[in-house]
Amino acid sequence: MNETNVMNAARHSPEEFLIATIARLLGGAGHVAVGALSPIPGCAALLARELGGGRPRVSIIHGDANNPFTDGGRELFDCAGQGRIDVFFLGGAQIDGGANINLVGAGGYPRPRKRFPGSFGSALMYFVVPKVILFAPEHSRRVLVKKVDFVSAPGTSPPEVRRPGGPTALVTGLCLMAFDAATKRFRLESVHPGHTVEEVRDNTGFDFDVPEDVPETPPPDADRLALLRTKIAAEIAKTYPDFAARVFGHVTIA
Amino acid sequence: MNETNVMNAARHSPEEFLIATIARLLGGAGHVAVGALSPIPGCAALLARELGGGRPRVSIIHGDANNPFTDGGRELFDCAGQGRIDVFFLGGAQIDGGANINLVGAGGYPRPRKRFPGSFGSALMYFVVPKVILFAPEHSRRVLVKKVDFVSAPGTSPPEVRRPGGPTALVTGLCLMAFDAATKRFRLESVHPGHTVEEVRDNTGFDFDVPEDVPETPPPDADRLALLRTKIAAEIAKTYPDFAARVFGHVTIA
Amino acid sequence: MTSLEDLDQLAARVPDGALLALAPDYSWVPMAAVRALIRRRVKGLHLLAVPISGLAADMLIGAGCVGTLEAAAVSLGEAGPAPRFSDAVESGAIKMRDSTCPAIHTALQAAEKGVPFMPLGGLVGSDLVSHRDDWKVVDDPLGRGGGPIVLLPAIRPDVVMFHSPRADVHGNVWIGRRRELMTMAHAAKSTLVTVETVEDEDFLADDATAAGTLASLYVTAVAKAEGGAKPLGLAGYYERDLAHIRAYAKEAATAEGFKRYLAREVLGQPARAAS
Amino acid sequence: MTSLEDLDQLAARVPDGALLALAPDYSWVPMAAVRALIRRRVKGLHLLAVPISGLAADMLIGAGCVGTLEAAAVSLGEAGPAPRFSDAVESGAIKMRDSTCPAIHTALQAAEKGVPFMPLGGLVGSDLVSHRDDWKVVDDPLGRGGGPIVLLPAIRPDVVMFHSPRADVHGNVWIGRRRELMTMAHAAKSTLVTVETVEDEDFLADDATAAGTLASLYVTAVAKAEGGAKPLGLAGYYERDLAHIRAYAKEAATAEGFKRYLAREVLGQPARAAS
Repeated sequence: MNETNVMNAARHSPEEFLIATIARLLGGAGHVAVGALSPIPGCAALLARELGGGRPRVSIIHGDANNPFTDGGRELFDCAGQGRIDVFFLGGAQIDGGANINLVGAGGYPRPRKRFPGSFGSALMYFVVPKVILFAPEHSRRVLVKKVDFVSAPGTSPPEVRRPGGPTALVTGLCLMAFDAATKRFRLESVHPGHTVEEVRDNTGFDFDVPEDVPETPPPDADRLALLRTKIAAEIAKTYPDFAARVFGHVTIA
Repeated sequence: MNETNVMNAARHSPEEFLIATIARLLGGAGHVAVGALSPIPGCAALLARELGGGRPRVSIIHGDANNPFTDGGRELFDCAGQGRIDVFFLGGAQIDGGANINLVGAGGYPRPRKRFPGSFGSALMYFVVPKVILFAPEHSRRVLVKKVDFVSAPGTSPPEVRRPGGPTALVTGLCLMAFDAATKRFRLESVHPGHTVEEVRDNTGFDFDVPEDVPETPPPDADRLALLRTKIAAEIAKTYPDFAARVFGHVTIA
Repeated sequence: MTSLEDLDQLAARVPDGALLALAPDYSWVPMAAVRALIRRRVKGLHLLAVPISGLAADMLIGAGCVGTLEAAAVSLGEAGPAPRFSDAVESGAIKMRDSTCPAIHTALQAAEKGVPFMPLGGLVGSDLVSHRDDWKVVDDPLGRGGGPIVLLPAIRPDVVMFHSPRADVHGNVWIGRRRELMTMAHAAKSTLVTVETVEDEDFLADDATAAGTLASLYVTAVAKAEGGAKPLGLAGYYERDLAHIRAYAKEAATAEGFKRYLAREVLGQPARAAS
Repeated sequence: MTSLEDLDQLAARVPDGALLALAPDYSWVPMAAVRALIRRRVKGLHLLAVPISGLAADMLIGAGCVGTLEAAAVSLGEAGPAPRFSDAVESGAIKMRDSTCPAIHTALQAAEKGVPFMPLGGLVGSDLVSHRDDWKVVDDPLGRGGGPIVLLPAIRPDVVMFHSPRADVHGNVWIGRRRELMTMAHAAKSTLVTVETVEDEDFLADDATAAGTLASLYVTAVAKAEGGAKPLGLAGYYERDLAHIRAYAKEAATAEGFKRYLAREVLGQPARAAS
């Protein structure tokens, strides 16, 4: 890590860094949809829209702001099934090296040792959205496992299964990885400032490809940070007032 | 036909007679739905509701009055599929002795000699509404045929077909018939004042059962006629102003 | 993003041979756009009535714009049969794919969900089924002894067109209780809307208007066309002109009469609404 | 016809063992009615979250009202995991039928259309499918080489319950853009609604309100319950009380803590809303 990046890194919060990292993955997309409880992906999508002069279109299903859906809870999924959503975000209480995700529980099923909330819409969205970005802030062997205990949604499918979509990237607190559906493996794309390839390896339960040269994930520049703390903070506050207050110090005026 | 009935018959229009006849078939129903372009069944349903103190519930899909549907064009059919509609009305450019109905064309298919508008929703409604009343004001061998040229919807179905509904009655300008799905035959129930069993037989292209005693269809009494010409006329005028003006002389005040 | 353009630009977005879906005569039919389509001499349309049509289909058929018609019925309602439709089917001038109302709604819902088919009750034993090589009767695929059921392939229109009283400046369109328009737009590749007015508002900002709004996400282009549903009505805004429709029925009873109507009301008047 | 009654009468309409459907915490959840259900000690519910739930499911589970839970997820959102839910699944106290959001919507749409099943994309290869003996993977039944697809049997709830800001005197209920409530009501055998106010109007008389209205045709009974969604919010009317929900999450982390909450906020207060 060079001097400049250390200085840049000091000027932003971890959330701001992740937002900028995810936003960089959204260039060129036409329509980014953001599910419930996703303030960081939500900010990333709004930042990308701001930088793109209104493109991508951003739809946030939580709340009424930036929410175009007027046909009930099914519309997000119908919309994805129609092929109108280019990018979506999924988490995973467990994610394995084949990009299988588990949102259901650790240990046995149906009586897991530790129960998670459940699969939400993953078992459809993962199949039909062309670019699904996995987001796992906690980069640990607890989350990034060798093999998930329950497949909420598989990372890849056999050729006879209609699957226009799937995972393309994984963003964690340590690094950015790309997923290749052909090899069914992740590849390390960049490591966040202040962290190392070794650290990523030590904290990852699955095997992944590492190119000879692994760049550092660039930190957000001053312009982006300024945008985030003003326009984006005000916009996301309509959906996530608590998050906006905590991360940007943005107080919503009712 | 006796004197009283002749006198009664003189006091009402053919439309009023048919309305009263159909209304009599609706007693005990919970929900009567009326399709597009059905002013006579519509009046009958409204009359039955008035006489029943608000029951049956009446839903008219044409226009906004008495129209509870707020989920688009499919709702009538979904509602019927849910089993929420007890009575519906269908016509038939051709109806045969097995209660098969043809709304598509006379002569060959796909190039008929004479094309009719089309099957509308009959191919579902005839299967799922428990009591479908066939309404054919023109009682002639042109309409009531030996065998329909095209089956828009069959009168009966084999036992393996899920069919909670079907035809129960046929009201024409000459008579009222009941349909028995077990024997797959119509039975003459009553003949309208001024007409005879012979006349019905002469003008019917299919064979049907005739009981020894065929009563006369009772004409509407004075109370019902008064209701029709006041409350029902005003109510149906919201949906069919032209019909209300022509039949009841009811002028809509906008 | 939604494009705001003029009526002829809008009509130019409907290519020859397109699968074009139109709602029934009572459901905000874009008659001005239909006339613009006829003026631009669109050809070989696969016209889908959702699920029935009247004046709009009859005029497009009469003007030679339609190759295939899929509908549950075509009729001018109180004004009687649709003369150009009947004539075209009887003469074999168009290919008719007869359907039934719920089948068309269901096939569009399949496209709306992005699934290849949906099942529908009834139908079994109707001649509609035997004349449709795309519909398939299968024995209860759940294997629970539910008996035969018909599977309907999804219908994905190339273009949906309708007329609405109001759009907002963001391209959101008011549809009120005309929810079939929403299903159609969701199912379609593109949706073209003519409107009476474009308002400087955001219909999605208020729960009361959001409930009756089709979001711009689904709207390809909007064009202003005052009186754009005439001579049909725009429920809550203006009544249909039944005298005009009755006169049409009479005049269009012959091919020659229809040509006269077309010359007078459509081709001769590029910018004016018939009324 | 729609019946106007009090909260306890409404709760009495939910029999033990009923298949009860509730919408997500953000979608007008009838918390006052949920508390009334707990007070009347309803047992053995098959609770269906449409498609996820939070506080409502967690409280019903904690109070021992639920036999089976079908849901795509249960969570208290920003307030963290749903503690009574997690505990009940881990201990085997309830039978869990894991689903995914679009599968629950689709199964309700099947019931809404009165068809025995609907297909849904995705799903193939998810362990959700292998643990559901009612879902069936079939090879493209159209026979067009579309590959495997999952068929989901219709779900027909015995009872749907929700809270709305307003009903009219005819029993029509405002749902605004909460259209999932309409699908649920269409699919269900009975629909029970609590409301803030009953207005002397006819929501269906005006196109603007009709668009966001569930007709009384589908409404079994209405009860007035001011603040009936609290401590959850009623979008556009009042905000959820996040402090209350966070405090609940903390207290309900243990069975004993949950009992205290129940005694204080539910059983001890027959007529008052928690807030």
